[in-house]
Amino acid sequence: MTILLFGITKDIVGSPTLSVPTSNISGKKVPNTVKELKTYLGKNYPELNKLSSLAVAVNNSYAEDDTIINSYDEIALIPPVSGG
Amino acid sequence: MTILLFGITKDIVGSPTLSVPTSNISGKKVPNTVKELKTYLGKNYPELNKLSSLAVAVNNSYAEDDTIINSYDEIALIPPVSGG
Amino acid sequence: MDSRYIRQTQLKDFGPKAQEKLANSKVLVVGLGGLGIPVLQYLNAMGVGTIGLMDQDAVELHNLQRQVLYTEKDLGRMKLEVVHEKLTHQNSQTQFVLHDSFLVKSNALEVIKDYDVVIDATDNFPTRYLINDACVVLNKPFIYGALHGFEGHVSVFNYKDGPTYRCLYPDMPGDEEVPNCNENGVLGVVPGIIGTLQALETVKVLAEIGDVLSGKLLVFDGLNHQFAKIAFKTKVENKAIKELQESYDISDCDIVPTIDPESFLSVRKKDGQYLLIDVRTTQEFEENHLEDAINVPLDQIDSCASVLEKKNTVYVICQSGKRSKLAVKKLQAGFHNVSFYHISGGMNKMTSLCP
Amino acid sequence: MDSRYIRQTQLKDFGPKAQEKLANSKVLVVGLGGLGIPVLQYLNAMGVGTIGLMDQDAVELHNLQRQVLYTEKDLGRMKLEVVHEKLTHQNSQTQFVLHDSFLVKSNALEVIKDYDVVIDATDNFPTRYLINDACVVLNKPFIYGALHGFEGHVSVFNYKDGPTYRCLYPDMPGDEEVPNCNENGVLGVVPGIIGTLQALETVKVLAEIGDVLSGKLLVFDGLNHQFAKIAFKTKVENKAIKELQESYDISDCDIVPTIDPESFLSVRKKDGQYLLIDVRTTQEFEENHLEDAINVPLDQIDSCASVLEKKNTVYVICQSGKRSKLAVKKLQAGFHNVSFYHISGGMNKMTSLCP
Repeated sequence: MTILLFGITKDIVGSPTLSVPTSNISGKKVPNTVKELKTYLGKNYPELNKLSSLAVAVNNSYAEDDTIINSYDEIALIPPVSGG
Repeated sequence: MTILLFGITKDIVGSPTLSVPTSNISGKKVPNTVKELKTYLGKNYPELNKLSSLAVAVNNSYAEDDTIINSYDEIALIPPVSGG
Repeated sequence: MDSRYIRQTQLKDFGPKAQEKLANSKVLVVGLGGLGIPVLQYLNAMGVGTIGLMDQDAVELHNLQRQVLYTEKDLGRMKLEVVHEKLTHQNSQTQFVLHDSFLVKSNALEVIKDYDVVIDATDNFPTRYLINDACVVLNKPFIYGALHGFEGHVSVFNYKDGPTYRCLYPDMPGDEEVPNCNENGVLGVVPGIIGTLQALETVKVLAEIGDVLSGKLLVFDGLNHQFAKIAFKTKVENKAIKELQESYDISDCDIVPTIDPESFLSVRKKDGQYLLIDVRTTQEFEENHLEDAINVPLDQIDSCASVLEKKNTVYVICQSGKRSKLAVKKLQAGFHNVSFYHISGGMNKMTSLCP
Repeated sequence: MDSRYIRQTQLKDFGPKAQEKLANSKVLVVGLGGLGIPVLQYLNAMGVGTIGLMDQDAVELHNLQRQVLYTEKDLGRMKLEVVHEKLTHQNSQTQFVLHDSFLVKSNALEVIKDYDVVIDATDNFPTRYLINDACVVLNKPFIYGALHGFEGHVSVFNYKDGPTYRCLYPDMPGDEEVPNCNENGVLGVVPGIIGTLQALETVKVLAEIGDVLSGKLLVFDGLNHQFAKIAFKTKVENKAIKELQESYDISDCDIVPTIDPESFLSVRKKDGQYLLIDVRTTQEFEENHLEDAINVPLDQIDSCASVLEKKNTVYVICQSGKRSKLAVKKLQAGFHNVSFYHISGGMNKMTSLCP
């Protein structure tokens, strides 16, 4: 699963995209919902946990924490930006 | 098949999109290539025939006259525009 | 209809009717910076009848890289005055209303109520959330634009039954979560792209043409010319706001001793026993700073024990007053025998006092 | 590095290196109209070192609706002079090179050869094809932008091995196929959006950052905020151009009797026995016209037999000289006993003679 990163999330990860494993051969838990994805990402990039407001888009629609995600979904992290 | 129209083609047809039948129940020939589509459209909107340069995009790629088109393809007519 | 606008009145989907709607419209532009300038240049050119201008900053050298209405001669002048002068030359038919202040809780409803549409061209979260809430209370649409480096957002919020800014981002991010434009930087032309897209949506709302960008967030990434459009829905609780919040400043509830720049300047003359810490980045510090300031960037503030030795009074400054407040909170927690003050308005205010 | 550009030099993906590349770059902007203005405002703000300006038009009232650098005071002045003056005030560090002419076959190679990148900000097909061919001959990239009503195109052509304008549109459209901007109209803010996108691609090419919009045509529709990106390929034959074409004017091969505006004005004083037909649209005619002109829009020219009765000499005028040439060709075919002349340069030229 490839995740597009915008704003501060791109700066935190240091790249415009991020790959997340979608099969659990490794025995690790694979994220199945937006909430689980956030938790997964937060473990790898603790600074992401700081973001209290973070929009997650699944297939170009705003997703809630309980939205189910699949390996073929297009996912984007869109934090608020403040510049003007 | 829905065709997106841009520039002067939108003005000629008088609408931003145009529906083209994709089954031949009526007995009429259904366009299977870009060239046939152009001929089909030219019959219905003779002013389109005037356009010597007209880019046709199939699924967001520039298509040649012999490109095959299917009912599920995204097709757009993109004539040159000159304003500045 | 004026032949001045013939190139757009001759458009079938615009015509003299849309032009007349523009002429009868009242638009408020909050912020005369990177976004406000292109928004204003085009709305004024196209014939919007009444335009409200709101800002209290002066023109600084590092503004010129993206705020294209300002020239080198304008450095140090108030943006409000410069913009008013230039836009009047551009279109003498426009009525301008000048608001010589920032948008704050105490003036927001009073100012906004007279306008048809508000353009959010600000550079900070507190003002964006204030604009959102005031527009919801008053039932006005507002045209949102925001920037981050090579990226930008555009959307039309609170348009008819459409969603609001809080439907996308329910709560204001904390001070430390997301950097602002001054801290993060922005490529000069990106506000031009986002601002012109805001102006287009404004015209569509006012003239009632086309599909308004409501319920969709346009996310632009200039590095790879990517335009993502994210659909999102109205949440009823966010449309039900009936009054403004207690406060739109995250830190307001904390007690942070504050001194205004004028008072600091007079204290500074009398007393040599203070320490002045500038918590901006090294780059910002190199650009300009007060001569008696030492630079300890905010992210290194925890390690500044050495410089505090034997000082009773420490003043902290940054660009706008936001980071200095944060720094004082942190310092207070670590050094209980020292009096810390944050200088409100920061270098922005300071340079307008002594340019 | 100058602190003026700190907001972009502090960006990790830009930095002082990219700024220095901009400072050492030479850019030619062909056309100081709707597209050229935003391109120039931002390239000049961002610190492009050398900027070439090329245009020979004067500022007219109907330009102000979208060409936001011009004020009411500038009406009648040459665009080249006004732009040079204002951009110098904006950034005194920029070197400006003034080209007081239109881009034509005889000067194209000589002018373009000194620049790193050309911005196509013109409003007609002949110049677009000329820019394309000259850039291919000289191996220069060029940044294309074009408009139609609420729509616009952006692409970077001839960038490294990438495709050219002719890979998208092999041959120049005929005079009657596609209307130009003057005939068709354009919403004021759309050139702002397209021009700022052109400026962004220019910066990316010069500073060597991000993904350049090469091999892709961005098609923008402002009415429904749609951004389509169409991929297209290089055709080798279009990269193999080694010299310019014989002519870039579709009508050059036809013999159309032509009179220049100065000569027409002196003929007009002496001789009252002529007929003057203005073939622009009714709207354009209402905006301004010569007092002795009668209006027969080009699309009704076939039905104008009645007005031609007993006239020996007929002059035809339009805005730029393009439609009048077409009209004369048509009239010649129908009325063999009348002498027809098209007035070169049209009302554009005429109003600069007697403003």
